[in-house]
Amino acid sequence: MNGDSNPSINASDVERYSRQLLIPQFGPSGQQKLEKSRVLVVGLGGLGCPAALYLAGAGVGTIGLVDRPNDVVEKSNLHRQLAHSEARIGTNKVASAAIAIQMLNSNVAIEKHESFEPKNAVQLASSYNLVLDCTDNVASRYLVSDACAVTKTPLLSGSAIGTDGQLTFYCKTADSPCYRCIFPKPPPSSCVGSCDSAGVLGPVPGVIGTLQALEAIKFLSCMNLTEDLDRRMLLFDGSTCTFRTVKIRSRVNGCDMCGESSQLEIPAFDYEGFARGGKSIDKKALDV
Amino acid sequence: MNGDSNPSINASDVERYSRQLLIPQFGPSGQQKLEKSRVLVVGLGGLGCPAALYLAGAGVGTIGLVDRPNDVVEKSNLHRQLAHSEARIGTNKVASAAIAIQMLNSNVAIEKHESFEPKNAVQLASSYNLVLDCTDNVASRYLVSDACAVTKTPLLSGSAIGTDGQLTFYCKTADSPCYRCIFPKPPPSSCVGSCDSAGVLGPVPGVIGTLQALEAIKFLSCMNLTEDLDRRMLLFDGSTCTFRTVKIRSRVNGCDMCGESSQLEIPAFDYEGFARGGKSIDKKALDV
Amino acid sequence: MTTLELQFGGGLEALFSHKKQMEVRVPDESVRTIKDLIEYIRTTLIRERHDMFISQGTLRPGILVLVNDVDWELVDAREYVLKEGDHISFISTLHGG
Amino acid sequence: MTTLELQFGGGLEALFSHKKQMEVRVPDESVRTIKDLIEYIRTTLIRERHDMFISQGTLRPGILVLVNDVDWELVDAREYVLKEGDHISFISTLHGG
Ligand SMILES: [Zn+2]
Ligand SMILES: [Zn+2]
Repeated sequence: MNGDSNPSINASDVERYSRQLLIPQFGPSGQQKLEKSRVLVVGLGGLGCPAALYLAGAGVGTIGLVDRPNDVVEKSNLHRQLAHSEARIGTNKVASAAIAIQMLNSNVAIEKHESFEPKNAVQLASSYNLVLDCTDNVASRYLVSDACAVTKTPLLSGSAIGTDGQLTFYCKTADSPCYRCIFPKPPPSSCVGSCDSAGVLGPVPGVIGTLQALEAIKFLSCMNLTEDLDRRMLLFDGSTCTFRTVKIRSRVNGCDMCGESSQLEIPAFDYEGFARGGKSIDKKALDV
Repeated sequence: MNGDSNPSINASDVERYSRQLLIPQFGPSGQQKLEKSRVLVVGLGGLGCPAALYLAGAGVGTIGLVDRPNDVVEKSNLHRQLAHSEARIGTNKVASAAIAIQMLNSNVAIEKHESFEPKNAVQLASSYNLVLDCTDNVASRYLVSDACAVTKTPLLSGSAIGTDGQLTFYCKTADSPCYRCIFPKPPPSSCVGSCDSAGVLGPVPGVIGTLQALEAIKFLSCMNLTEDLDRRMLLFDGSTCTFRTVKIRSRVNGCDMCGESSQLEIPAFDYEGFARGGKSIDKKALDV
Repeated sequence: MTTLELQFGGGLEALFSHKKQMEVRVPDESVRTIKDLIEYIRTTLIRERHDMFISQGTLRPGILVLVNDVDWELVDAREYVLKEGDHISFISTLHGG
Repeated sequence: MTTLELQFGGGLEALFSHKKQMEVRVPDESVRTIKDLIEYIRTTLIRERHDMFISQGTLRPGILVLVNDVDWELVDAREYVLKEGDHISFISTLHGG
């Protein structure tokens, strides 16, 4: 493909990946970089299903999968969580997604993790080149971002509800914000909707999850395109099928997590309590 | 769900569709309309795979599937055609997609068609409420549009190549253009790229196919949202993750297909020759 | 008077009869900065569920404010001085997936 | 001189060193309409593969032309009179899937 036949991509892989090898900015070197990459997908729901499948299709070398320890496939997931199936209702979501990935591309090494918690988040994030936040709740979003901020692991964060979606990079470079830079305090719990409580049209997380995979592929293969979602956030309004990209702030020096005088210790932090709005970091209290 | 419990949606379905039933503009009446709908997906490739799966997940009553008669799953499809699998390499694409749909939602009635050709296109299009153009070549795109124009069947037309995608409605209302209104003549064949010849990143058709499903669900469930892609075209640039929506013309009176004095007869028209640029409609010749 | 285009997203539009955008004309002596605009929206445009917009006298956490599609933190935040024709967006962050 | 923003998409950018947008200043006496602009692009900006842009003396089939994001057929098509600051887009239609 593309003129320079590359000895390290075998013939079977050349056939499998031929349609992306034809893209000039991708090519064999992009493929090799993808194959050496390790991506962690946190959450195998409406975002994580398409994200993980497209990453697998493209030939990302190692895909880590993690969800809540006891999160199993439910019937109400199937309208948007395409990696699962009726036959796998009741199966652990990580196990179900792993089966779907294997069926699509058996080249991919899958690492299944039991949980993503304050006590193991840092270690998990540190062993991947990129993390995809495909979670569905406030506590997890702070935890994923904190782990990526402290380990300097780039984080592609997607979210969706109803007919709306959002997507941005966090922690991509030393100047990139983390989630806490943008949202230092959690919203009051009365203002937080989830897909379970507020509903969602299936293709809405589908679009965002698929874009997460696209941005991941471009990033990992070093396509060196002019712009990406670092310090830019894509806003999707599915009700009118319109998108806009807005400019967001750089890393904030006073950030509780990635700021210069951060004292936040992830294993000791009460994420659930923080997300419920009960607790917020009180700098003065820490200083006493 | 949503206050008014509806006797015609059974309990199992309420659970399955609960997350979309929660959307106020969708609700039980939207679900019932979806379940009575018939959608034809033409092409089970990079666009058709996610489109068909999300339509199935949402509970569209009947999904028609059609591709080229001898189009079978190939290894080079798998990076973007997620309804297929390694085990189904060599299987007919319609059969493979039907299996994936059944695994996700066995409520869906699937109609498998052998081919979509000039001789059966009109009859096929006329028996569906909506057609999705998920094809991958110029001849098919004219044929799908012509069949929809003559039968006044709304057509959601998606396309993708490289890192670019496009999406619009054709033939939605009496004022909507058909494909020929916008593109009366085919491009010279030297200017036509296909995913097979020019390459494509998998999530690019993924995004467009998923948006086709979203627009289809909104249309079929009569969500009555303010704007849609009738006489508007969405342009997606995956290299920068940017989207824009542009305004396109209404139906053209002089259109060779949907115009007042159209004499085009679909079964007799040489689509392949037309697409190769060999032949274009010569009104004078017809008049003689 | 200053004419502004207000935009609401991520669910906040529920506070404004599901209008995602509206043009408003605000008195320029009393509504000079975004801080003033937030107070104006609270008192003039919102009829119920004020807690979805304001908490402890200021914008509630979890809302991204944009001035002509740029994060307000890049342009003086609540002290930004409104200009004729500005697009001011209030976008609630989403947590679902 | 008239300053225009030209935009190319759907693969046409390959004709312009893969630039998807460029600002050009064109002489307003000789480049008055889009028809003139097409000729100007052909002679001044394109170095090779002119057939991807022009066929039989006119824009080749399969290119959508937009004036400030509106189909040129809605604004006089090739007779549209260019105005300072106009965004003129040439988008090749895609057929893949
Ligand atoms: Zn930070
Ligand atoms: Zn027509």
